[in-house]
Amino acid sequence: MSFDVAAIRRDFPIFERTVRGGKKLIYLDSGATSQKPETVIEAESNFYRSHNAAVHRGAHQLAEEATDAYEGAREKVANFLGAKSEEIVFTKSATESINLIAYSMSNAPSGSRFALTSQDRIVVTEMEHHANLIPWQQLASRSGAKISWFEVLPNGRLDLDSINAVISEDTKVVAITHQSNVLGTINPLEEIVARAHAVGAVVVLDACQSVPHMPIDVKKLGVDFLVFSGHKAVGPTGVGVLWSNQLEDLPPFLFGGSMIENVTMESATWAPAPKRFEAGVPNMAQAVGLGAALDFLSKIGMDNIFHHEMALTKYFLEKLQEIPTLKIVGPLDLENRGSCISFTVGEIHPHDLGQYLDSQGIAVRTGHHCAWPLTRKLGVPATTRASLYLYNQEAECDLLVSGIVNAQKYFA
Amino acid sequence: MSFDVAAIRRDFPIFERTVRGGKKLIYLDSGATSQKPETVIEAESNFYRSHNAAVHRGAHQLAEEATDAYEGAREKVANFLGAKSEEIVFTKSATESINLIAYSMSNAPSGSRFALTSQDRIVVTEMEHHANLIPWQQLASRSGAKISWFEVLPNGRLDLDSINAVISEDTKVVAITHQSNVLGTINPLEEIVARAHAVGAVVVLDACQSVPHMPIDVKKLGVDFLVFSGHKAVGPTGVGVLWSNQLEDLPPFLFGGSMIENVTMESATWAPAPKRFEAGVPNMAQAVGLGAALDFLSKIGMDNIFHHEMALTKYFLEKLQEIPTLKIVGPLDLENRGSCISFTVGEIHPHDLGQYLDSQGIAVRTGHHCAWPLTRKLGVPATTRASLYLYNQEAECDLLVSGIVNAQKYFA
Amino acid sequence: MELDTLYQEVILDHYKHPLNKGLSGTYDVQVHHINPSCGDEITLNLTVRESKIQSITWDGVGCSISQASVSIVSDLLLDKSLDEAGAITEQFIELMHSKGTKEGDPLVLEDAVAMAGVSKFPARIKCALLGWMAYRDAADRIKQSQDSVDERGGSQ
Amino acid sequence: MELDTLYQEVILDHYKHPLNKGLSGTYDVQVHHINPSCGDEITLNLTVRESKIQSITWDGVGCSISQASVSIVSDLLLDKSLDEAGAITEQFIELMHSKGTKEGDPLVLEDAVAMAGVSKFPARIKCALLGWMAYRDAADRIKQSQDSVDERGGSQ
Ligand SMILES: Cc1ncc(COP(=O)(O)O)c(C=O)c1O
Ligand SMILES: Cc1ncc(COP(=O)(O)O)c(C=O)c1O
Repeated sequence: MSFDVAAIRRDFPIFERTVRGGKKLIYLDSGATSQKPETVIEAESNFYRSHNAAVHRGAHQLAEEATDAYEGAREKVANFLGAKSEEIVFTKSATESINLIAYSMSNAPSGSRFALTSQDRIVVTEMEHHANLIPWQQLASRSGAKISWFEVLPNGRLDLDSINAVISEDTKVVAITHQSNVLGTINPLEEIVARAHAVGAVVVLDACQSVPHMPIDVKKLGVDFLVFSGHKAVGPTGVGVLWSNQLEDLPPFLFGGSMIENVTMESATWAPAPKRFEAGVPNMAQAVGLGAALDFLSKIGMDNIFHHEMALTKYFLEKLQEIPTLKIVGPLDLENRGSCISFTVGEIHPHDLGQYLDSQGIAVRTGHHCAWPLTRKLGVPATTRASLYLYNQEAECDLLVSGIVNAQKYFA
Repeated sequence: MSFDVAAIRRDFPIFERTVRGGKKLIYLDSGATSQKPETVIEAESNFYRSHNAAVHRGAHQLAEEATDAYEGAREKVANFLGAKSEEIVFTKSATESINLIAYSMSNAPSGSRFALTSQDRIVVTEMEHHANLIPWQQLASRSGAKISWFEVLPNGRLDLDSINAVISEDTKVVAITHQSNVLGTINPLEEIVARAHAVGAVVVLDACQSVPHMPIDVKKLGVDFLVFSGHKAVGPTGVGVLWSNQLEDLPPFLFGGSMIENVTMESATWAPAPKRFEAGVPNMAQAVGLGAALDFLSKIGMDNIFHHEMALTKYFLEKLQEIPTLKIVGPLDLENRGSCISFTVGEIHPHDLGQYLDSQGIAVRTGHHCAWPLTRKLGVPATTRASLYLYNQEAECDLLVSGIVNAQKYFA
Repeated sequence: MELDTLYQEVILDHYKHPLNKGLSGTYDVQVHHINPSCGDEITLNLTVRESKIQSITWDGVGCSISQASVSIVSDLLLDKSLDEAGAITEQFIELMHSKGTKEGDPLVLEDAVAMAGVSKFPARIKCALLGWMAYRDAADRIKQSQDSVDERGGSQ
Repeated sequence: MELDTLYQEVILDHYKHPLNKGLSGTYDVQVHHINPSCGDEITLNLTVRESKIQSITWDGVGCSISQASVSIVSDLLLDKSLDEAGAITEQFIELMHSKGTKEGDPLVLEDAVAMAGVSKFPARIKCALLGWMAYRDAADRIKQSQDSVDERGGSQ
């Protein structure tokens, strides 16, 4: 197979360092944030070193170059998603992207298809990250709309039996994650999108854990909005994406420079999308870095990355389950399942387990993973999560397993 | 004098490049965005190369280092402003900072001192950047509050004679720029803050054009909120600051991970400030870069930078006014005046002038500078702006002057 | 000098001696367009007789590129049918987005080919398009009102 | 091994054999505290007699550090006056923020000095403080209710 993990790892400078007194870094926390290849770091640096100027605002050469670099990055994101450039908005993060949608809906004039009232309903799921839950709770409380949700079954899948009851006729928004950052569950969009559209609701897809890990074509997904964060896709921090093919109908969110058509002391009118949603001097270097990140991923191939992760996930699931008292929290089958692997180990608290693993150079995440309602539903105080990416390899699983076994001895 | 411009310029890699076929870069557009010293570029790169992990979220060593770096940057910002760490919120830009305040006020429960009603008034000035105007127009339209403003006199100063009428008893917010990004005017805060506080209003200071250019101590200013952008202060793009010593009373703006205290499917409660205002994985590398930027500026000394710019401004104002038909738009005296220098030149349209200067390697900005109501008030369609910073020097003024003279010939 | 590819003689001529500047007292449609990135504004009057453009007059403030561009529009499209004028407009827009790779057909675009160099200066494309966008908007409005006349006619 | 500076014997002992775990049926004040970054929760009952702490009982789930810490609190503060307990609490908080530069006074903090190593693991300081913060909150509430009794007394 052409997937050369060793070569890929050499592109990531962080793997040259060691942790905790000379230990090799075993990074199993890409679900929180991914590491960055040198080309991404250089793309950002190079923007500052050679092309830095405010985009869209100057007639001078640097401003032209900066604008080309920034708009070029928008085109890369669009191509990566199978979308058009004007459907791409740069935000600071997926969190901002979702808040943007929810606030812009609040800004929609009554009568607009995006304006919610107390007659309307917003549907989420029990496995949402706080970022795709609280903005909707707040929109509900601003608008008077009701909030409902799909429950999560013990096997880590959504309970879709009740789909026609949950997505009721009064539903205006269905906000759902593509892949759970705790369970690894990949949700069946086709059925949900069909039902949502049948009742005239828009679907907002939290693709934070899918865009970095699998080929995505927004046209095929059929959703109305999609968001992801650059930093989880080997890109810089401080940049996120909002995609929609319905931006023209949505009022703006942040107000300021470059998003206007006309301004007087008392009122203002707006530029067309996507500019309407990008007030102020944007996160130019970070957008450019994200463009380089998507180039990096595309060169390796999203299909290849997906298959690599699937093979790894299979290996991790099998090996981890050989540990007595270790319980996987999430689907055990590989069908519609990504590489976020959460588990509990007997009576050891995840914080203690994570700390022990850290002392061995193994970076995992512990806690509720910003999906507290899900953790509660699962009936555990917290879980330990190993989340994988293109640079992980089987040997790291073996170290994780022996780390867990040794932790059991340590805390016995 | 110890201020060594040549040495400072060597710290900025962009000055090694040329523009428009080998011409030396004369960068007079720092009011739009500043150039970046190598230490800032390296600080961001170094974060990615060696310490990258999600802050506040992991028990592993990288997460600890990332948290230290990020919180260390917060401390640097606090020290730079004479503030406390917990008074500093990282945003993506000044634009976001101002929108944060305006939206958070909308989120305040009725009865809160931050909740506006149709009985209340918001005061701005005619010289505001769109970023410190439109968010308040929108808050006014959401809350029913009225909007009033200080007028700008022909000499480029605020008309403060009417201060007691403009800041009336019903005023809740006074949003004002510290230094105009068009006129260079530095506004007299003492009088405005005193009147605002006398009627119980909070003062929001747009310090985008002051924090990078002069020593600032928030305690001495006496304002309630202050915002600025990193990218105008030799820092990275994608990071801004909100300072306030009253964050505890303000509800959150963006909702998501890491800003919560408790979350259920139906509602959530909030962490204390500043975390309450930083939802999601933050712009870590950019915050760290901003910390390095403020270190860089502090090492040179904000007093020294201010004096350097003042001397330069004096030189520019004098030399420019030797050009017949050139009219400075803004104060001609140096008292309370910064280094944003806007002007018109006879009948030449600023766009054409800017284009000609660009062909000579000189980067200025032309247009309304995101202060369209001000441009209209001044009775000009647009202006040309030279905005200076620590790396500019007198020789660049001479080139600007001869560029303008040659442009006059070109378009004659 | 690269600047001269932007500021062709023809452009500076139109700028210094603009054609059809000054608004006619009568018109079929009047539109007001604005360039939000720099504040340039123009008002344009369009009069059509028997599906042919009878007059385009305009007024406004702006840079040499935008002023020359409106001047050219107001002259070039005269006596053309709305369909012909629409096709010319599309050719011009295409030229502007060519990033310097096209020269433009002088038989169709006449003086407007002098604008070809603008396509290499992305920040100025909007200036060059200001007059054309105003014309297109005005023509669309005339077509809409005709359509609604036709429809009303048809439904009787 | 650095890990052992965090997980001292004393801590693991308290974790495995927690003191005063299980909520008393009666109490003066009950508080519920939560660590939002990891989801750990404890409930703590405080009973005070004649300005001395008569009992601290608790229940909850959490990591070894947080569990050991509550166990230590519930034992160490027993029979202390609220003022003494407050002073000990402040010393402990100071120790936690010392980044490994302090050892803690064993005469005052007793078993709690075993927590000194936690101060080198910033992500765990909140775990070590969970029990102390719950105690401080409970004590504050008792003091407030006393103050309001005193005030009412004084105003008569
Ligand atoms: C006075 C002033 N306020 C606000 C802003 C907005 O800053 P940013 O675009 O970085 O958010 C700017 C700069 O564009 C400015 O000069
Ligand atoms: C599923 C999911 N949604 C949303 C987010 C929020 O992303 P960010 O913190 O980058 O805004 C995350 C990551 O934390 C996530 O995993």
